[in-house]
Amino acid sequence: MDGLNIPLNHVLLVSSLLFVIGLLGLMIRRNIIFILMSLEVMLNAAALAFVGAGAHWGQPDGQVVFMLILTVAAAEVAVGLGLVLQIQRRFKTLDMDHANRMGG
Amino acid sequence: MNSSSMMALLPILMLSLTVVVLMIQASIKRDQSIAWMITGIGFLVSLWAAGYARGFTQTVTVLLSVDDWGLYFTTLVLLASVVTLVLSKDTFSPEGERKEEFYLLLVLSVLGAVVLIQSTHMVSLLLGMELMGVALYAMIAFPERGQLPLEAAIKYLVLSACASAMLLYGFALLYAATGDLSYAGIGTKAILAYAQNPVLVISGTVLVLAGICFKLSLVPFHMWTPDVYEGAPTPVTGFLATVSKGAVFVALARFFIEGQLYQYSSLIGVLSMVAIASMLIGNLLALKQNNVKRLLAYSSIAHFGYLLVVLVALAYQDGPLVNEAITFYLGAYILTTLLAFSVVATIAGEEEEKNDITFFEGLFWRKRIQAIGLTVAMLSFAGIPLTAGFMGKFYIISVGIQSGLWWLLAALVMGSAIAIYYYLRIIFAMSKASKISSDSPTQAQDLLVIVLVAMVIMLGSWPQPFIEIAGRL
Amino acid sequence: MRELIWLIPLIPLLSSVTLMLSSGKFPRLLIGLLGVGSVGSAALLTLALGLDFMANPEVLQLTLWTWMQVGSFAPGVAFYFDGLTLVMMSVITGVGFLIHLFSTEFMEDDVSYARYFAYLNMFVAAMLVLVMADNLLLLYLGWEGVGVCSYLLVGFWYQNSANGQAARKAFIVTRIGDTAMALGLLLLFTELGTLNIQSMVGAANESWQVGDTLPLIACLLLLGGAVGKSAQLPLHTWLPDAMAGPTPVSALIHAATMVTAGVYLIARTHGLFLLAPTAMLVVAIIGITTSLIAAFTALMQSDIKRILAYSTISQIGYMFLALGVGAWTAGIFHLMTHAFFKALLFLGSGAIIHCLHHEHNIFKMGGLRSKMPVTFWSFMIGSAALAALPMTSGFFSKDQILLEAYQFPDIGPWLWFAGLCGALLTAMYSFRLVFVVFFGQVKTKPDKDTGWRMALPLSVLCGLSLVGGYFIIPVESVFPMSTGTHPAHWVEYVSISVPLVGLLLAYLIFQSGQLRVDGLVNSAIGKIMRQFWLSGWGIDWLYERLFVRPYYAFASLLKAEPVDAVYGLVVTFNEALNGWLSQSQTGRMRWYITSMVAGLVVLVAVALQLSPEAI
Amino acid sequence: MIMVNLILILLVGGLLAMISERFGKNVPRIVALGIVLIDLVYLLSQLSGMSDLTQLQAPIPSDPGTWLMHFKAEWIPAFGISLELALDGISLLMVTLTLVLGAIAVSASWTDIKIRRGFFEANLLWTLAGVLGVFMALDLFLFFLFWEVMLIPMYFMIAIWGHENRGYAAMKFFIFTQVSGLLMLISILALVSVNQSATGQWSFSYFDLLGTPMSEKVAHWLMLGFFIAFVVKLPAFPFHTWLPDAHTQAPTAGSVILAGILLKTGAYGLIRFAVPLFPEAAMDFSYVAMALGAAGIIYGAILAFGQTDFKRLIAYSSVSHMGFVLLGVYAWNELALQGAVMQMVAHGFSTAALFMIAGALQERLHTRELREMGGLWQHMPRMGAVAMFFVLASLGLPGLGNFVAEFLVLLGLFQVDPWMTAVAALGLIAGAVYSLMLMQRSFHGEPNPKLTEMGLVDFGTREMITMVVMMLALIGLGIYPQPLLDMAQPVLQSLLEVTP
Repeated sequence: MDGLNIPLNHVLLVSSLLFVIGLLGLMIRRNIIFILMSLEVMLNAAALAFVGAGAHWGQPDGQVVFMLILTVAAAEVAVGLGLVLQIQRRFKTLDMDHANRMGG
Repeated sequence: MNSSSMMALLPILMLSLTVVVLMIQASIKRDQSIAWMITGIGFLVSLWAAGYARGFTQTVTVLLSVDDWGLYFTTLVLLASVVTLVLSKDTFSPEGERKEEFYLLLVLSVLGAVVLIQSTHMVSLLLGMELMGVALYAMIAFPERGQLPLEAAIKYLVLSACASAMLLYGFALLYAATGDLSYAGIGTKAILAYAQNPVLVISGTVLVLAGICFKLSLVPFHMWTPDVYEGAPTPVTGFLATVSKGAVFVALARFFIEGQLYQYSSLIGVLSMVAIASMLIGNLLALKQNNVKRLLAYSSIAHFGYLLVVLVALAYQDGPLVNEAITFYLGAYILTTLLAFSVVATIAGEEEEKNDITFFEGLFWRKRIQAIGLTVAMLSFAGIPLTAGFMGKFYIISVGIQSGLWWLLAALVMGSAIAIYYYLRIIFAMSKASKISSDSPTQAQDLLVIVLVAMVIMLGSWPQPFIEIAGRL
Repeated sequence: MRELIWLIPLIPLLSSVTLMLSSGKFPRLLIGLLGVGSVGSAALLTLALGLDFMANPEVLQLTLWTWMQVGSFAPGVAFYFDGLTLVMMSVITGVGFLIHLFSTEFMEDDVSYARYFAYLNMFVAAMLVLVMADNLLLLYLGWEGVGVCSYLLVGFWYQNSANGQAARKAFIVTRIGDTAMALGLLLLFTELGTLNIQSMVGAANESWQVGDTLPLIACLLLLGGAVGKSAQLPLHTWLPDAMAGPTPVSALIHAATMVTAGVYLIARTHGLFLLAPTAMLVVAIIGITTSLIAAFTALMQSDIKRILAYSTISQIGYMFLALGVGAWTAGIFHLMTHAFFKALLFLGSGAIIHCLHHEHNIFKMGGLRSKMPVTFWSFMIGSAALAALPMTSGFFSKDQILLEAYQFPDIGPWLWFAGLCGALLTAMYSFRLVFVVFFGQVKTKPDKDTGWRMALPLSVLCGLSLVGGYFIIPVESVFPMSTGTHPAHWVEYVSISVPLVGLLLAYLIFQSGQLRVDGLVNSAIGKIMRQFWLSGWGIDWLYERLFVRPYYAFASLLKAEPVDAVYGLVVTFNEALNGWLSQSQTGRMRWYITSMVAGLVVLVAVALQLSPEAI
Repeated sequence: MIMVNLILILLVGGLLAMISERFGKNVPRIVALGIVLIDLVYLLSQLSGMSDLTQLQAPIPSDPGTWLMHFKAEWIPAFGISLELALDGISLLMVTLTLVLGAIAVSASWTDIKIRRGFFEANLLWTLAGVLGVFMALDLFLFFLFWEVMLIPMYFMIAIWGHENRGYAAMKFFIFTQVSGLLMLISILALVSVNQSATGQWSFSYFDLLGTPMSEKVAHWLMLGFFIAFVVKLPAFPFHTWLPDAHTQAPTAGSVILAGILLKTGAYGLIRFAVPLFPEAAMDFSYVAMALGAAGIIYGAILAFGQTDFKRLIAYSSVSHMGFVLLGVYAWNELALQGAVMQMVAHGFSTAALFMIAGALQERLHTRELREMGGLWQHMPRMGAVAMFFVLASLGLPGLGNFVAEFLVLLGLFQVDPWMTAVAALGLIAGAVYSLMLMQRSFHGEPNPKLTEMGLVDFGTREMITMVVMMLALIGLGIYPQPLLDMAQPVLQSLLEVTP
C-alpha cells in the first residue's frame, strides 16, 4: 500500500517514550486525576505500538487491538473516576500520599 | 460458530445469561435475596455446563480453547465463586445496602475469569483480565462507608492498570517482533524473531510476564497485595485470592507452555529469581504480621513463588507430572485459601480491628468448628501431612527434584521453615485462654467450614481419585 | 553344701531390702536382729564353708545364670571360690558381724536406725559379691555397689551438707578410678575375648609375653581402679573426708573391707601383673610413697578419726608395696591383720566419740585410761599391732613385707629402707595417739562407759589383733611361691627394732616430755612443714585448683548455651529482615509503582544479560 | 491388621476421652488409662499367638514375609504409596515400651492437669498413636506422615498445658523438628525418584528402596537428609537446643512422653532407615556421627551440671545419654547396637521416672528451682528413696538397665575406636557429678525452713505403683536383660549383614 510508511523502529521509539512518560507521571504525580491521565498515556503508548506493528506486518490486528485498548481504558477510567468521587468524599483530598492509611 | 462450539462455550454463555437476567431483575424489582438466588442458580447452571462442555472440547476460533484442563479450572473457579456468594450474603446483610450490583459484578468477574482460563490469544487474555479486574475494583470498593475499601480499590486499580499497560506493551513488542498474537503463533515464530532481534522478544516477554506476575503478586510486583487484601471486604479478598489469582496463573501456564517460553534460558533465569525472591520475601514479610488478612496476603506471595517452581521445571522436563502438579497445587491452594477466608470472614467480619491476631485468641474455646477450620487451613498452608497443602508441596518438591532445581528447593525449604512460625502463631493464639466473647456463627457458616475442612483433609489423606482426574487432564 | 555359697551374699541383701521396704515402721529390736542376724548368719555360713574348705581344699566355680549374652560376650552371674575368696569372705563377714553388733549400741538413738542397717547390710552383700565374682564384670558390679553404699553411709547424716560434700567427693574420686578400670575391662575383653578371671589370665599368658605393652596398659588401667578404691596416690584424697560418716562405717568400709578391695583386685589378677613387671614396679612405688606421705600427715593430725584414716592409707600403702614386690601372700596377710587391728582402733575411737558426746579432737581428750578401761586396752593392743611391735599380728605381716621388699631386685634395699621409715613414723603417731588420749589429766569427762554390745566386739578384735599373726591363710594354691633366700640376719633385727625406737620417741615426746621438739616445731621451717604435712601435702589444695574450680567455671560458662545462641542469631537475622522489608510496605502508591518499575528494569536487564545473543 | 487396630484403638480412644469429659472432670483420665491398657493387652494377647519371641529367626530386611507381622494395603497407587506396616523384634520392643510409658504418662497426668482434661488425654493418646505409627510404618511416605503428624498433638500438649514459657518452647520444638523433617522429605522423594528412574516405577516401600543403586555423592546427600532429621529428634549435639526448653516447659506427662518415647523415634530411624538405606555412605560418615555422639555426652553432662532447674538438668542428662545411642548405632557392631537398643529402653524408664519426680515436686513446691529445695528427704522419704534409685540408675550403676546399655555400647565402640571410647567414658564421671549434685540440692542438704511449714505429702499409692513398675523394669533389665537382647538380636544380625 502506498502513502507514507514509517519504519517500525521509529514508531516503537515514540511509543516507548510515551510509555516512559506515563510511568514517570505515575511515579511523580500525587493527584489521582493526573495519575489516571498518566495511565491513559501508558495504555495509548501500547496501543500506538500495536498500530505501528500492525502496519509493519500489514495486518488489521493492530487496529483491532487498538480499539480494544480504547474500550478497556475507558472502562478503567470510568471506574476510576467513580472512585475519585468517593475518595474526595471520604478522604477530603485527592492527594494519594495523604489518602493512605494502610501499610507495614 | 456451529452448535458444538456453542456447547463448548456453554459455561461462558450461561454466566453471560445470568448477568443479563440479573440486570433485568434489577430493572423490574430490586430485591437482594432474589438476586442472590439468581446468582446462585446461575453459578450452579454454569457448573453443570462446565461438566457438560467436556463432551465438546475444542478450540473455538483462535481466541479460546475449551479443553479438560480449562474446564477443570472453570469448575474450580465456579466453586470458589459459590463460596464467595455464600459468605457475601452474611457479610453485607447487616448494612442496609443495595447489593444487587454486587452480585452482578461478581458474576461479571467470574465470567472474566472463565474467559481468562480458556484464553489462548492475547486479545482474549486482555478481555478476560480486564473484565475480571474492572469488576473486581468495584467489588473491592463496594462497602458504602469506611476508607480502607476505597483506598484498596484505588490502589488496586491504578497499579493493575499500570501492570496491564506493561503487559500490553510487552505484547505490542512481541507482535512487532513476530507478527502474531496467539500464544501458539508467538511460540512458533518467536524462535526466528529471537534470532533476528532478541532484545525485542526478550524484553517483550519479560514485560508480559511482569504484567502477569503483578496479578499473581510475585516479587517485585507484590507490594499492593497486603493493602488490597486488608482493605477489601473479606469475601472479596477471598475471591481475589482464589478466583482471580487462579485464573491468571492458568493463563500464565498456557502462555508459558504454548508460547514455548521454557526454551529461553534467560526467561527461566528470570522466573527462578522471581520464584526465589517470592518464597523468601513473602514469608519474611509475614513473619511478624499481626493483621491476619495481611498475613494471608504475604503468605499468598510465597505460595505462588512455590508454584513458579513447576513452571521453571518445564525447562528440564515435559512430564505429565508438571501439569498434575499445577492442577493439584492450585486446587489445594484455592480450597485452603477459601477455608481460611471463610473463617476470617465469619470471625472478623468487616470491622478493621477484628482482623488483629489478638482477636483470634481463645477461639478454640469459643467457636470450636471455626477454630478447627482455621487450624486445618494453617496446617495445610504449612504443608503438614494429611492436608491438601502437603500433597501440593509433595508434587512441587518431586517435580523440583526430578528437574534438579536444587537452588529453588533450598529456597522452598527456607521459606517453609520461616512460614511454620507465623502459621503456628495463629494456632497458638487460638489455643490461648482469653475472655473475648462474640456472637456465635450461623449454621450456614459452620456448615461451609465443615465442608471445606472435609475437602482439604480428603485431598490430603486420600488424594488418589484427584490424582487420577489431574492425570487425565 | 558349697553350692549354697550364693546364700551368703543373698541373706544380707534380703534383709537390707526388707529394711528399706519397712520404711522405719519396724521396732528397733527387730531392725537390730535383722541387721546383725543376717550378717551373723552369713558369717556362720562362711565359717562352715571355711572348715569344709580346710578339709578338702578344692576351688568351686558356680554359675547362677548368664547375666547377658551378646555374641561371644557372655559374662555370668557366677561365683568363684578359693582360698583368697575365703580369706576375704571371713574378714568381711566376721569383722562385719562384730561391727554390726557394735553399731546397735553406737546408733541406738539415731532416728533413721533402719536406713542405717539397710545400707550397712547392702554394703556387706555388695562387698561379698565383689570378692566372690568369677568374672571382672560381676566384680565391677560389687565394686560400684560398695562405692554407692560408701556414698550413702558417708552422707548418712544428710542434713549437714558438709557430709554430702564428703560423700560426693568419695564417690566421684573413686569413680574416676572405676572408669579407668572399666576401660581396662573393655581392653581385656577386646584383646582376650573373655572377662572370666581365670580363663582371662590363661589367655593372657598364651597371647602375651612378659613385658609387652598391652598387658602393661591393661594393668595400669586396673591399677587406676585399685588406687581409687584403696585411696592410694593420686586418688587418696577422699578417704580422710569420708570420716564424716558414722564411726562404725569408717571401721567397716574405710578400714577393714572396701578400701582393701584394690589390694584384692591386684592380688586376684596377679597373673596379669606378672606379665607387666613395670606395672608391678609402679604398684610398689605408689604403695611406699603413699605410706610415707600418709604417715607424715597422720603424725600431724589432731582429729582422732583423721589420724586413723591416714594411717589406713599408709597401711594399704604397705599392702601395695607387698603386691608390687610380688609378696602376694604377705600382702593379703597384712590385709587381714590390718582389718583386725584397724577395725579395733576405729571401734575404739568410736567408743570414745560415743562416750565423749561426739568429741573428735584428741587434745580435748586425755586421761581416759581409768575411765574407759576396755577402750584403753583395745587401743593399746590395736596400736601395738599397728606399730608392729613384736608378737602382735601386725608384726608378722609387716615384717614379712619388709623382708620380701628387701629381696626385690635393684631397688629392693631402698624400698626396705623407706618401709622402715614408715614403720618408725607409724609407731610414733599411733602411740602419740595413745599417750595423748589415755594418759595425762582428764580434759573431757565421758558421760558413760561402753555397754556390752560395744565391749564384746572390742574384746574379740583385741584377741584377733594379738593372735591373728599365727593364722595361716590358705592361699598357697592361689599365689606362686615367693622364692628368694632368707636375707641377712641384721636386716631382720633392724626391722624388729625400728618400731620400738618409734615407741620410745613417742614416749619421750608426748608422754614424759623429756625430748623437747617445740623449738623445732615452732621454727619457721618447722611451721611450714607442719602446715604442709597437716594439709596432707597440699594435694587437696592442688586438686581444688586443677580440676574442681575449672570444671565449675566451665560449667557456668556453658550455662548460657553457646549453641543455642547461634540459633538465636538466625532468628534475630530473620526478624531484622522482616523489619527491614516491612519498612518497604509504606502504603504509598507512588513508591509501590516506583518499586514495580525498578523491579521491571532489573528483570529486563537480567533477562538481556542472561541471553547471550542479545548483547 | 493387628497393627492397624493398635493405632486405631488409640485414635478412637482419644475421641472417647475427649467426649467423656462431659460425664465428669475425672472421667477422661480413667478412659485414657483404660484405652492404653486395652491396647497393651491387645498387643500382648496377639503376641502370645506368635512364635516364641526368644527364638526369632533373623528377618531378611528386603523380604517382609520373614517379619513378625506385615500389613500392606493400596493407598496412593499413582505414586506407589501404600499403607505398609511391619513389625520385627526392635519395633516390637519399641511399641511395647511406648504403650507401657503411655500408661505411665497417663498416670503422671492424673492430678497434674487441671483444665480441659478431655482434650489433654486425647492429645496424649493421639501422640502415642503417631509414635506407634512411626515404629511400625515401613512405607516411607507413611513413615514421614506419622513422623510429622505426631508432633501436632505434642505441640498442643506443650502449648496449652505447659509452664510459664510454653509458647516459645512449643514453637521451638515444632520448628526444629519440622525443618529437619522437610529435609528428610526431600531425601525421601529424591531416593524414590532415583529408584523410579532405575526401576521405572514409583514405590515408597522400604523393601523396594533397600539397596537402591545410586552414585556415592547422591547417597551421601540423601543420607545426610535422613541423618539430620533423626539426630534433631534424638537429639544430638549441636541440634539439641530445642530439647531443654520443650522438656522444661511441657507438663509432666508431656515430658515423660517426649523423653521416654519421642526421642527414641530418632534412634529408631537411624537404625531402621538412615544406615540400611545408605550403607556405604553411613559407614563413611560414621566417624562424624560418633564424634557428635561423644561431644553430646560430654557437653550434655557439663550443661546438666550447670543447671539449677530440676527438669532442665534432667533434659540435659538426656542429651548426654542419647549420645551413647548415637555412638552405639554408628559403631555398628552387634555389641554396640544391642547397647543402643538397651539404652533406648532403659533411658526411657529412668528419665521418665525422674521427670515424674520433678513433676511431683513442682506440684508440691510450685517450683523447679533447685536452689529453693534441699533436705526434702526429711519430709518425703519415700520420694527421696525413689529419686535416689533413679539417679543411681541414670549414673549407670551396675545391676540396673542403664549400666548394661552403656557398657555394651562402650564395649562395642572400643573395638572400633578406643580413643573415642575413652572420651565417652569421661561421660560416666561427669554423669556421676551432675546426678549426685541433683540429689544433694534437692533431697539432701540442710532442710529449707520454708518447706517445713508447707506440709509436704509424700508419694501416694498411685505414684508409688507407677514408680515401682519402672524400678522393677530397670532392675530386670539390669540383672537379666537376655529376653530383650534375644528379641533384638536377629534383627540387628540381619541389619549388620546389609552393610559392607
